[in-house]
Amino acid sequence: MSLFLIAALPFLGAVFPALLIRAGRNASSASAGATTFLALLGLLVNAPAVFRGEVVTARFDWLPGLGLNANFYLDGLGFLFAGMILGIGLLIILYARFYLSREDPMGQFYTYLLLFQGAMVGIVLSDNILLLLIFWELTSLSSFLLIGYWKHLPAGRQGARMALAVTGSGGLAMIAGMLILGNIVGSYDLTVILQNKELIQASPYYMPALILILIGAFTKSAQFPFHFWLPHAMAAPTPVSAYLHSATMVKAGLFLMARMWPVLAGTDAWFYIVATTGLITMLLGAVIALFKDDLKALLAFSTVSHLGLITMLLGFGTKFAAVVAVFHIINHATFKAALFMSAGIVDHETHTRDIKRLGGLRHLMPVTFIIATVASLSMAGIPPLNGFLSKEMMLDAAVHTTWLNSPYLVPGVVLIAALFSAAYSFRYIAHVFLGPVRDDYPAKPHDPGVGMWLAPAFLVTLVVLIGLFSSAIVGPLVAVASGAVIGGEKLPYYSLKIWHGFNAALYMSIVATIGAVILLAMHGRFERVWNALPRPEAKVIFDAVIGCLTATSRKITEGLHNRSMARYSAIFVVFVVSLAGYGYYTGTDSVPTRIGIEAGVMPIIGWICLMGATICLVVFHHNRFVSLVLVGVVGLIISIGFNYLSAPDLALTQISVEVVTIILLLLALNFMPKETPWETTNERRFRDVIIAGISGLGVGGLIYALMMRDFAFPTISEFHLANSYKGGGGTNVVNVILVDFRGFDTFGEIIVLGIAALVIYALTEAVLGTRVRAYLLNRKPDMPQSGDAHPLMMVVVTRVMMPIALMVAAYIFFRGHNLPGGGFIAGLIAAIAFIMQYMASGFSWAAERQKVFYHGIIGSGVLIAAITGMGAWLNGKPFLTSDFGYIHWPPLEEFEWATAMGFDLGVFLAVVGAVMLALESLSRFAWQPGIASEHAMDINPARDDEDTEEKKEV
Amino acid sequence: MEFLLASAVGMLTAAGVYLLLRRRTFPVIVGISLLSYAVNVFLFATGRLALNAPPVLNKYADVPYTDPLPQALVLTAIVISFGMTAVVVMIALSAYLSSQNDRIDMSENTGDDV
Amino acid sequence: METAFEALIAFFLIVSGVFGFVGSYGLLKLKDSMSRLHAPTKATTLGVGGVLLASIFHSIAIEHHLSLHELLITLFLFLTAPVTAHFIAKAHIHMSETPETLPGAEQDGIWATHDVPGDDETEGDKDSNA
Amino acid sequence: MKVLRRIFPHPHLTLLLTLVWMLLANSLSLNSLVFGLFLGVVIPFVTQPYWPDQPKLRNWLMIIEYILVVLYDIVVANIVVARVILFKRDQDRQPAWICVPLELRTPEAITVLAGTITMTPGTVTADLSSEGHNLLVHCLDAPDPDAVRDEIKQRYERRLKEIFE
Amino acid sequence: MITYAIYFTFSCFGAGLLMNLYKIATAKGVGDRVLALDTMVINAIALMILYGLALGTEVFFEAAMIIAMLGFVSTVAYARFLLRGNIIE
Amino acid sequence: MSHLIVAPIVLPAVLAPFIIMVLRHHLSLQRIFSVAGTVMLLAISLALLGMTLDGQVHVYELGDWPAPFGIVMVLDRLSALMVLLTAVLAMVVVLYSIGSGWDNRGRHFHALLQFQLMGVCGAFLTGDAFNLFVFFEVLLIASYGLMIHGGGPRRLRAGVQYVVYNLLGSTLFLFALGTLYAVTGTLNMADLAVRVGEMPADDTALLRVGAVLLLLVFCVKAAVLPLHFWLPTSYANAPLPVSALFAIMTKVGAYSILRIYTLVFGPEVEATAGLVGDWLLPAAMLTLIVGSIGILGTRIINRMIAFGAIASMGTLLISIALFTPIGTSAALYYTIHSTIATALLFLVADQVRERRGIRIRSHSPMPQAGLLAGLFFVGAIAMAGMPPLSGFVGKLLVMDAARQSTDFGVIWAVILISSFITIVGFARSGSIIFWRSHDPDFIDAPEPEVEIEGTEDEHAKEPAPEPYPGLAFSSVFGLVALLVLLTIFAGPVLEFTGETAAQLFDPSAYIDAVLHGGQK
Repeated sequence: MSLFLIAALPFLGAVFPALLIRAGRNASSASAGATTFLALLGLLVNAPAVFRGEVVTARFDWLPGLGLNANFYLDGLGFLFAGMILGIGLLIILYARFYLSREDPMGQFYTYLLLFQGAMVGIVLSDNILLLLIFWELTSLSSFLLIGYWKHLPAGRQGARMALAVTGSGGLAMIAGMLILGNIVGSYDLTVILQNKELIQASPYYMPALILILIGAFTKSAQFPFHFWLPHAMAAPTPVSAYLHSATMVKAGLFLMARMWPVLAGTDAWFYIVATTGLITMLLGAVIALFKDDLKALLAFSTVSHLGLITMLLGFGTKFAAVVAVFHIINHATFKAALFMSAGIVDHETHTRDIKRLGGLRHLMPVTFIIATVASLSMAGIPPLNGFLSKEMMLDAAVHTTWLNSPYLVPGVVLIAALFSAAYSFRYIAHVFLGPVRDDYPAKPHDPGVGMWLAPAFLVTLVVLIGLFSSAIVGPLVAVASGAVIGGEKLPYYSLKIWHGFNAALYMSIVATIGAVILLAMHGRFERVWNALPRPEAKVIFDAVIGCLTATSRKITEGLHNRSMARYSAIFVVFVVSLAGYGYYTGTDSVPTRIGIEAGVMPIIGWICLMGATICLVVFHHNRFVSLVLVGVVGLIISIGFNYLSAPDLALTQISVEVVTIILLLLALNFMPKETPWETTNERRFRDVIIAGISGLGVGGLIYALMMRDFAFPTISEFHLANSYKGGGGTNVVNVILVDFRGFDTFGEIIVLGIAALVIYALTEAVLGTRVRAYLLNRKPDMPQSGDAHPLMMVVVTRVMMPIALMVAAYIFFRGHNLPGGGFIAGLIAAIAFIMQYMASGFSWAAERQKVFYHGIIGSGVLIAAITGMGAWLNGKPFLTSDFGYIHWPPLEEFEWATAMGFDLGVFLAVVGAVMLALESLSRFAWQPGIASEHAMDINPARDDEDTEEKKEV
Repeated sequence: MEFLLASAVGMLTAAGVYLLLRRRTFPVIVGISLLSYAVNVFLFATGRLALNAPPVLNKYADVPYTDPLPQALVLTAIVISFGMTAVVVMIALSAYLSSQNDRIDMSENTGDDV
Repeated sequence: METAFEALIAFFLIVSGVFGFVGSYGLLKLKDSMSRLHAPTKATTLGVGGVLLASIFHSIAIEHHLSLHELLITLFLFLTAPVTAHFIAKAHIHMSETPETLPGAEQDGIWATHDVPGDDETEGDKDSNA
Repeated sequence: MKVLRRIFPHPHLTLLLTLVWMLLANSLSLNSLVFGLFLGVVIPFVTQPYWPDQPKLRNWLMIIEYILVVLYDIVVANIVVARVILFKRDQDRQPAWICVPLELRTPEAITVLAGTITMTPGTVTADLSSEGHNLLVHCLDAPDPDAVRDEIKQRYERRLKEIFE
Repeated sequence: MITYAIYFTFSCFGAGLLMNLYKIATAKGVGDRVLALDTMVINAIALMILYGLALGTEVFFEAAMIIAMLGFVSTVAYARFLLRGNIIE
Repeated sequence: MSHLIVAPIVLPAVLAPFIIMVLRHHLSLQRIFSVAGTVMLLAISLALLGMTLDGQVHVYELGDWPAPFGIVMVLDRLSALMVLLTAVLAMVVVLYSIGSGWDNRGRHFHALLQFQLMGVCGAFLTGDAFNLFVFFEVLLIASYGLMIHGGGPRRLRAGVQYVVYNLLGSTLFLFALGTLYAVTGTLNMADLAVRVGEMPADDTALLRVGAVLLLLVFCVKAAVLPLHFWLPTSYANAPLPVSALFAIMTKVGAYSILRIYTLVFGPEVEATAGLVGDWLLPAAMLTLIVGSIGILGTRIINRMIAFGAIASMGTLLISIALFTPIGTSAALYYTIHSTIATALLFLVADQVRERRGIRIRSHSPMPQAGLLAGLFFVGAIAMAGMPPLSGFVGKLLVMDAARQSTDFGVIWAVILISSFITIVGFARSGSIIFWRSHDPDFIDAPEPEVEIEGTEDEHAKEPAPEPYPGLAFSSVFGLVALLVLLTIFAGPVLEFTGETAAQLFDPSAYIDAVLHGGQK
């Protein structure tokens, strides 16, 4: 079966349990089991090739640009691990079916489990380190889900997060390491990397790569000082623990070290880092395990210890040690999985995992007792079980290792660790199963159904069989796997026999076993000492670190983003000004090339007015109304200035926009406080003045510098001047640019205006739909109001003004193409003509007479502009291509037509509609019942004459 | 003339920035309008200044014209900034009416720092 | 002829200048705000008007074509200036005057600006007069 | 007639607008006349709802006379007021409020009167009485307020009454 | 002759503008400020026509006309605000 | 010259007014037209993408005026890609808004959305600097409307900040354009490129100022530190589908940086040497760090995702700031990914908000918690750059591209450490939101009710109109599917982005097409 399929099967199969859970728990678990079984089958199909020493590969170019390809290969090591993962996975699936209770969402469980399984298989089959990284991180993620499976347990959640944080961050470090590695070799393919030992070890980046990769491996394999996550992951359901911590997740780190062994091992750095870490971990795990009362915690620390052991072996860097490591990996998987399952059974039956509350179970649960005992003894290294075999070999390897010229250190520590290891193994048997039967178990224990003990029983059988017939059963496997580890070189001499004769290892074993028995006998005393010892609690430290990280993050985040607009703006301004200054000073500046225009008296007067008004505006800004009056002054002077400086179109636009803006601001100000309180400190004001001053200087200096220099190149507007009449049919170049050369800008601009009106309308609707409406209805004006809301004079004058203003608008509109003016200004004038009606005669009176909806006007304006533009398509010309010509209707004189007029009409309509919709919406805030009048004028003497006449008639 | 215009632009900018740094929405809006005046004049001035040379083609005489393009750009910019001002005024008003608070900073209640 | 026109134009210009100046000066000099309101009307009428006339004559005499569109500005100013003045006066009355400081409005009793609806006293007046 | 009335709601206005157009166009061409007329018809038609019950103007000669009178008064009053502002000490000035009772009833007529009062320097129409039967006028310098009132009624109101009513 | 007259008128209206500005800056009431702004608008109109006259161009006419037509709208709006608070009701 | 090039702009520009005019009161018709319009946009953008596959640069001269005098639309691989991305995102958001009933909580949602699309597509297609400004404004003003859609005090106040900040940005844009025009006398990007290249060496100061100002404008849009302050508050307070749509807005900034600073002020232009790379890279790294810290340091889901968006912009900009073809290629891949991932998270967050409010705290279990948890998980791992989704691929690409940089160690460290913080942050919030609710001890722990971000939609507490929850979910699943596809087809996608990057770094074809070959 293709390696792709093997790697993909668990992922594909992960869908089924979740779906099939509706068909029942059996169907769900069966689908998971079937998937795993298929994958295992696929693996076994490849077994002959592997045992022949071949390497099965499958390649698929996924991301050749990056060198990330879906390349898989299967060699001995991969086969060993994949077999373990799938095989034990199958057992776990069986076990979990019976372990999980009715309340647990089993579909989810199997889905997660298969995801995890797939990720693990992926790791061990990857032939591309980037692909491996993907699977690596996937195991972190899926284990996060598995550990947190019991969402209601705080321990589960925290354990999951801790596992994710630790292993995930290790994975991140490994990314860097792998990238460096790939960079050294020039390929991310493992097969290539594995052949470049010299290149890698000679590279200056060897150390960083090594450390980063090892961080990944150590975190995953729970090596000191990253070991603390593992016991906390025990909050997961026992099948998860059994799977993750015997055969899979934690072995991933070991796998990686084994995988990279040919290129990374063999240096001093490797030895001292890896072996030492392993040694420490082994000892530490073993000691702590002895004093854990939680069954699973005991097993967890034992796992840590054994992982340390294997790490140490790999760290030795000798071929023999590597073989032992491989062998122990197999053995540990078998007995540890069985042990976890047995612990699960105990927990499941007695409802407790606390060793202090257990004891004497051998009578009540004989099957479990046998399973647990055999597995434990194997763990303790008692012959003839498989644990003994590998332990002996390990001791042998340790004896031949010198650490910093000291030949005794390693064996000594290993001996102590072995002693403790044996002790906790015995404790597992003695304190749980032996001893008197108690009557205070939380539940009534008995052996579970066969479904539950079948899996551990199978494993225990293996434990025994491997112990007895090691060479026959696992010999070839160890051989091919070790061969892969040591990189295809010749295997060292080793023998998988029980009896190696009396040698140092055996003596050490004996010492350890005897010592363990003594230790166990004095357990109570030691325990008291242990409990009295102050020791750093990893979880507390971790929580504190994460808590500190979170708190700091919060402080930074909230401190930085304190939602103070003033500060945001200040940062903005300062940053922009300083970077612009940087840009300026790092460039070279030429001398001014232009001579300025001499300023007459009038410009100076205008300047004084502008400056004065601006300063007043700042000084008086607390009185909002006055600041608006001053805005009016500023706008007026700017408009005159535009006119003075040869920009009549701008002057017209500026002044009409000004009027509308003022009306808008006044409308809004009506509902807002009329004063801005003095609330900033003097320092802050000073700071603001400085910032403002610098930015003003910067902008002023910039424009001065620009104006005093000529364009470096001829400007494109020369073309516009030359072609405005010829090509655009108009003499007002600004207008021709607006409606023709750059009509697309104008198209966007009217859309902006239209959207603005829509937004205002939508917002009005939204706000008036809330309690604001009630507030507004009951709102008392905050200033005294005069009588006579709609004075007669005003009404009459606006009535006369309106047609005239529309006439002017029409005039401005039609002349726009040739003289200053155009649709936009015309639109504003027309809008103001209507606004005058609203202001003079009242909202309701004017609105009543408004027959066309403003939405429609805006929409039609935009559409007319667009359709005019699209009309060009009929001619086969691009959007907005204009055309013009001359019509002669006798007796009239010739006059011009231009499609740009149509466009300008669109502009006109959009502007009228937008301005009116905006102002009308704003005015609606002021609506109150009773203010509407059927008359335009509040006072109209003509009216009461009519009334009296009517009365007379009556 | 150039100096007058440049200093006026600078003054408008400075005033605009100062008001922008106030803490209530209204002065900030006024500040933004001042800034948009400043930028409009700035943009206009990038075509260089010219007196009595409006870019309206004269059929009869060969007269100088000022650069029309910045004027067209400023027109667009004026319109756009008008639309923007209208929207911001409206949002500020609605915000004030909805929360009875016209502070532009939201730091008095960071929400989750309780 | 040309000179006569020029003299005429100059005359109008100077007249408008004087009145324009007086208008703004009055704004400063006059002490009570109601009186100040009178000043701009000068600038509006003879101030602007003079310039407009000058402009019209200028176009006739110097540029030799009839240009009357300046009249439009006059039209607009004559339409709008009273309204502006009216409103500013009303604002003044509203803020600085009370019914007592103004002469009585004969049979109507009260001036419109002070005729705030909802104010009982004025309502009463209104009813008695209706 | 009714149709005609509907199409030309305000014939005076049409005329005025055409004139405005001619002024705007600043040329006496056929084109501008035709176009002005066209707009002069269309715009009143569009704005009709905003100007209900338009007054009827009766006496064209009177209008011209009125305009001339007002223009003359403006010139004279300007000079008077300029002297007041420039040369009269502020404390010597005698500002006064006067109440002008109105015989006019049409809003348009009242507006024209009020406008005239304002545009002739020295007097400003400040307010209307609550029922619209009196005008409140402020005088810049009026040693004799009653004379001012009488002059207003004589010179302007009388003529306006003839024009409008 | 005309040139001098124009200069004279320029300076008159220019001085007028400055006085208006002074008034705006120093006035006590808001009403006076509005009034000063209105006067400023009128002076500006005069200045623009004058300028057009001085240069013999008609380009300034439209701006003056539009200011004459629309200037009052903003003044009325200011005054209405003082009177009623609400300018469209 | 194919009219198709301008279609992504004209289509929404016509559709939106039509909706306003005719369908103002018919929500269901609005929906139909909006969806139909988006489908058409999608089809158009696919066609456009097809047009670019041969590597040609297509130019559309609006108004038939030759560049640089008129405005041109330019279609190259980059713009086609971005338009397609926009269309896809729009499709999802439209469907989601309909499904979740969000479009019914205020007026004119669909019209504003179409306008927004118009602005975004226009910004991607235009070849004229000032036109770019106009489209920026179009998309911004539409975004203002969308951001405050539905109203509510806190949202409105956040809206004020958002608008004000962006108005500042727009003002800056005009300053920048003015400066550039004053120096070079042109606005067309290709023409600018030519002229900048020929700029005399002794007169660069003002040009440099213009270049910096322009860059800062784009940095505002791209939320680069310290110009990112508009983002967290506004994204956190906007309606969440709108926030999802906004995922493309930051990309507009990134796009513009990429476009202008490869075409006009490219890495080899001497006049502006050292202006961009010198500080953009550190700023991008800071952005990444602050973004990821924000993920961990906030207590509100919306805000957390907003910071996620900032962080992803940081990663993206790191890659852009390298200004190498490979970096750009990675950046483009990451752009696609980050847009989808951000949108996905926002939409999931909306579902969560609908059920339990927006605060990261324990709460009684909500309906469909498992499904949502799964979706959140997917989104979170995508955002955090965990495998197997495209985030990881993107991150690897960026890191791989950074190898050539001298500071690769720092870049890697920043990326990895912030990934770590992100993972911790998401794990924390996810476990609190989805898991702790199952803990009997923590259910509905009483907390003082304060006004917080996002909870503002008091109307949301009323029975929200939710006519088609299935539609909402399927659009979310659509995003997930997109992520998966992006991962699976990473090879072809990367090939395309690689070609795109190559095209960008060889601007001569672009300049040629715009200035000389447009008419053909």
